Amino acid sequence: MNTDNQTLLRVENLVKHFPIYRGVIRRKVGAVRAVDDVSFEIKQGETLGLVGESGCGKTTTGRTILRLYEPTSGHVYFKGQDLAHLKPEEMRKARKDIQIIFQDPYASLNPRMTVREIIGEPMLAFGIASGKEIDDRVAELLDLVSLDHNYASRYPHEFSGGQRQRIGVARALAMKPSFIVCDEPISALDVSIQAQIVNLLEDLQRELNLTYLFIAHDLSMVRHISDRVAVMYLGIIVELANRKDVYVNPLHPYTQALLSSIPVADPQFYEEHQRIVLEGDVPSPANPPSGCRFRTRCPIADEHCAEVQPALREITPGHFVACLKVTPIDDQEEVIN
Amino acid sequence: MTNYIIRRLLLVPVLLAGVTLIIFGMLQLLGPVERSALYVVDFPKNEKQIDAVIKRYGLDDPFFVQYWRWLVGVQRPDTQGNIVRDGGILYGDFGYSRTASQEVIDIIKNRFPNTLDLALWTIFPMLSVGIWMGVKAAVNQNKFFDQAARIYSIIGTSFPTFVFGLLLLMLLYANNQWFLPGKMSDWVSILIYSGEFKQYTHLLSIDALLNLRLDIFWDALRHMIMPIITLSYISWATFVRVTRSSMLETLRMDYVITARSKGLKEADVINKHARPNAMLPVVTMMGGSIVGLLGGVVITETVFNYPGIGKAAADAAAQLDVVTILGLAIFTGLILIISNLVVDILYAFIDPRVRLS
Amino acid sequence: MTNQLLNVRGLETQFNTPEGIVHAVNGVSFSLDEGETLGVVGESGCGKSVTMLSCLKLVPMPPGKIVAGHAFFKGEDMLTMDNDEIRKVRGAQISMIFQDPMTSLNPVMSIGKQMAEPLMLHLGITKEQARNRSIELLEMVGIPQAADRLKDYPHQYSGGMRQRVMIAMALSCMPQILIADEPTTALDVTIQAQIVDLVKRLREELGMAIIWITHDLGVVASIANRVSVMYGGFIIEEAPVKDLYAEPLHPYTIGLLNSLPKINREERQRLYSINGMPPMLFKKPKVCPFAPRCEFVKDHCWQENPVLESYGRDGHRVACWVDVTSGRER
Amino acid sequence: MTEMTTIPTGDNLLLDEAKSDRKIGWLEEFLGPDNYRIVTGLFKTPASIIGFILIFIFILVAILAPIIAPPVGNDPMKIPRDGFSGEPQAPGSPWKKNVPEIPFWYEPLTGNKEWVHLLGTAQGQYDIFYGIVWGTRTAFRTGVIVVIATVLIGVILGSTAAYYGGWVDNLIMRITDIFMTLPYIMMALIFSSVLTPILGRSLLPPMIAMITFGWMGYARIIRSDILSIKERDFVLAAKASGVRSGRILFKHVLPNAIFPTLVLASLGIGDVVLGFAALSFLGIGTEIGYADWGQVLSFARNWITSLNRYWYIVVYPGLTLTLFVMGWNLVGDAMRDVLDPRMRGKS
Repeated sequence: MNTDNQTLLRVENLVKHFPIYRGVIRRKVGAVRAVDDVSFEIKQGETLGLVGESGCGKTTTGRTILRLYEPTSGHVYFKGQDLAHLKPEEMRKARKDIQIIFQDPYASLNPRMTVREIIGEPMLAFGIASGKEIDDRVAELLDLVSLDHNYASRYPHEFSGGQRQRIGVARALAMKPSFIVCDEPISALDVSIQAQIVNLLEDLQRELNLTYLFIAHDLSMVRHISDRVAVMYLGIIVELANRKDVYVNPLHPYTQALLSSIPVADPQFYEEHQRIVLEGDVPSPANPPSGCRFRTRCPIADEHCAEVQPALREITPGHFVACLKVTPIDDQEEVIN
Repeated sequence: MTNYIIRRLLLVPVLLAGVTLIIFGMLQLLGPVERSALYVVDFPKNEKQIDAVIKRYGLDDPFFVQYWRWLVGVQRPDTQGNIVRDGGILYGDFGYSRTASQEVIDIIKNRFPNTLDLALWTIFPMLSVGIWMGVKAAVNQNKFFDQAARIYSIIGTSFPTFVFGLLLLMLLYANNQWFLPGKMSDWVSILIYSGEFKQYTHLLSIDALLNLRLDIFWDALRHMIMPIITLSYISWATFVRVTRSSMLETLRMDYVITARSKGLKEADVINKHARPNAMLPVVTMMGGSIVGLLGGVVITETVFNYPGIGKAAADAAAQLDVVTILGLAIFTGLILIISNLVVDILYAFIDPRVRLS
Repeated sequence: MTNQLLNVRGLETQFNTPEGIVHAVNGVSFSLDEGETLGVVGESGCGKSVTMLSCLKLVPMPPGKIVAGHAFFKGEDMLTMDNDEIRKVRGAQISMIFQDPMTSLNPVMSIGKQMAEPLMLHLGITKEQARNRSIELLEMVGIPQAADRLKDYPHQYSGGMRQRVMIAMALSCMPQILIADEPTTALDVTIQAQIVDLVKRLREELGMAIIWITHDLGVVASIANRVSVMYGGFIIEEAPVKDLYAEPLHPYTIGLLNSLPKINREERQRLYSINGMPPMLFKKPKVCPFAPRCEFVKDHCWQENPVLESYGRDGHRVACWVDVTSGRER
Repeated sequence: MTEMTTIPTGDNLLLDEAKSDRKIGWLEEFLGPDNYRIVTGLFKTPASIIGFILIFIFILVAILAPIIAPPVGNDPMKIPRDGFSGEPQAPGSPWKKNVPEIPFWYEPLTGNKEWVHLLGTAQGQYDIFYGIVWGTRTAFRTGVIVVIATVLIGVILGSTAAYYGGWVDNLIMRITDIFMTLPYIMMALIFSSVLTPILGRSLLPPMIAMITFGWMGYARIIRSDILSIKERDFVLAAKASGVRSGRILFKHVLPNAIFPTLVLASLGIGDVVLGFAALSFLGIGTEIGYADWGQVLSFARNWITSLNRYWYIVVYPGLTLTLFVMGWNLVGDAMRDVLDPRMRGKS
């Protein structure tokens, strides 16, 4: 899908900490380190999949990029602007081009507004259309997401989950953005509806030349839709590579275990494969382990892993891994010698 | 939990300061002559005396200066040259009640035990019966008991206490003198004045039991039963409603189904699993209902002519004796701050999520 | 039929809602043999959970109501049992675990107490014995320092650990059937894998039969011997697990399987998707409930609701008027 | 496993057909689906319908007061007196002095030409019937004004606290806590007795006092509603769409948060009237002889030993007050059921 190799979005050292207030006078005693120094870039027209378990910071990453949460530090360069440091009004204007689709189609639509108002609101906000124009554009958008445009005067509660998610997509498309954060857009939907939405997103990407950050915990769906995939664990990216590299040749032990845990709809598979089952739970992001954050569950960790926090390094071209045990081929030789 | 309790304790001075500020703010609406009752017994009669009082007690000083003086009082040498203190609510001097011709603190000392006597007999039936009815109504949702409880709770919350009290008086006193208004019969008060009757707690009903005088206990009860019913029915009504809705919500919870799936008896499912959880919101409401109770005594004691602090407040208010009534209010506020603290700490003990945090 | 544990016939359950009666289960029949694991698959609202809750009379009544049917457990109809009789079955012979381990444990009761309840009730043992047994059970499901953790409350456990507690509690009286109602849906994939492995291991050790309710065709493939697919309050297909995945016969099952992205497939391909939405069952369907979404739909499908009949290989039953291989009516 | 997931959701052809038949009326259009459900839910139970009927009757009485009980003298709010004797008179006893104009409905209905004290007189020969009829106006006047004022204060403070958060929130909520520590009736009593010498005996002191100590509940509700709405995804979605924060507040947050408060508040009139009557009963408020239910009831305080004879001083005004409060409570109870969060989303 990479028609253009230009970088559209570059995230540099993004950090988002949520302070924890405890004690008698509610002073700050620490922070949930939801996103802890994350860097990646997304090229024009591609889809970057962001996967990880709940609490790994993937949703926070998406929302911090959009400044729905104020970043603690770091930069988000989008078309040359650093979104993280824009003034509020500049940021508001920048939202024209960068949009989000939410996970819960029930919570993300204002129950007191009609479909027309919901989808038309961004146009009103930017004052680019009025009255009849908005109606026409809403109808056009509804057609685009395969909803009957006669539905425009209805309220969200009259729709099913899948239909509501289509309304959410239409709202995101209203200002013709070039970049959309898809924040677990299918995980609240039934299996038979998920495919409809994924197909819709793919069709739209092709027709409108969109760029996606696709956040999900469903690894097989991410594999299906993404060009490149980033795997997050406890607020950091542990592996980032082409879809194929991640799924066929995963290098980080966490990625390997995660892939191995995916349920496969094929009983034959389970007779032929032995799964890697990780022990224990994900530690609290308020108090992550020292050194490598994965070491407490890692099958190959040693003492060294507790001391050094591994950086995300390029192992083979385009394949980044944050693990002390995985070293680039050149370095490996040095280690052996 | 230590943190929680410390936080809760730290709130006490804040509440105290707030309550005293509100009340002192009201006091400031009065003229200096009325306010002088905070410090002196005698009513200043002429201009000269008024000016002297204003000067001595700084009744025209800035607000916070006066507030501080109100809290700690005024030190002055008396005729013998000893240093004495006038006023100062922190020292328990709430001022002088000119309508009752005694110190406000003495009114409290005399009357509060009577109110407490009433309140104790009200709170325990209120909690047990109200909660029992609410749980039973929820378990039998939409059946007869539930409908009856709901109708009761609507009528209960709609019936004004003073109308209810007057009706009780009409039926149980004016008609046949089964129960009596007031505090005690004359022969009991004579007995108390004679000193034959030992007052251990100053709560008449309890003292009667401690003296093993069932006749006096019965007399106390005859006087208290109508106010108790009047104070109770409205709190029952609210407790039934809150317990019922909390219980209904709890009965829909997954862990109730888990409990059933373990094969527990329905009674155990309700008593061991649903009810303890349903009690959490009820406990949070308890603090509020104690506030309501102490408000309720103002009316109830007035209706039944029962000499507690509620009646004292109502009498003072009717005669516009503001210093007295504000002194009583400070005291009531103090009681409520303490009882709310107790309820909050109790809550921490019931809910492990708070206790173990 | 000697080793048949559970035999459900013609079960129908309805819910009274403000909008009208919802026909959640519309005549479901299935059976479960000793030691067997039956997977029940379907989307939300297809009636899979209600079916199992109905068998144990755990559907909240009202608003729920079991209208018809039988649920024979070792020959005895549980639906006609009185409360005391069915209580002896629940927890002791058939036990359940639920989707959300946070809400299915009592938040104000310690884990130890909750564990001890069924033990003392069904096995009639003392508090001390129950405590020791609870420790054994918690160790069996892999909870470290089990003895110390008995006095803890559910909020002090992680999600995966809570589900382990639920499993330990469900298996405490050595039931013959464990009904697992979406037990891994609320969990992360790595934890899900742990739980599935745990249940598999316990199945080997204890030999109980399992009914595993889920919407995830992948999880079922990893654990079930036999699978029932539900739609609109009916079982529409039932087959041994390999047959179902290799040779699905109902258009809905085929659609579901095709709409999943294939993890092992190299090239990117457009996903198959089923049109429309699952039905809202305000009326009991008179015709095939899947007909409005079906690609293979024929006139007959709009006239009559097909019954579940054997077709193809042994034990493969399907409720469809159309032979999907030929595209013609049966 | 939650109960909701077991009930089918989604729609199919069958449902679609059902839906398209359903026209969205102007009321639903105007109120929005959630509020429309609340309003229609109110008219579904027999209890709330009885409540509405009671309220409606009282409104009629208040409007038609001059026809039901024609006033004597210049000030209709002054209860006409039949002499000055202390002893109350039983219902049906004839008017002797200052007989008012006889209303047109009286003779056809009773066949009686002589105007009597329909519900008797209280101490001082104040006519109870007149007091009850005109007292309805007092009840509505105080109830409406106090409710509007308390809601206004509560909403302003509560939404300020929720909107700004931080120390502003902390300050406002601590003040609310302090006000809630004190018993409402006692503080209203105190404050009105402080105000009475300043403002004179009228409706004003108790009303100001009740407003001062009555806003806390609304402030808390609106604050928590706003806080929960603020967290909802659709507010984030609006922000992400570039909607200005003012519009987010007024179009997304407030409309979804404020409606329950407003409805509950309008039903608070019953409680206000109850409190007001209690203050009157305790001798605070209007001058003696003002048409006000609590005032009429307070006459009974002097006759408790002979209430068996003078029952009508208690029963008639007491019943009136109770029915008035019950009307609002019946509707309020239905309201609470409809507003119950468990019912939300079950549209």
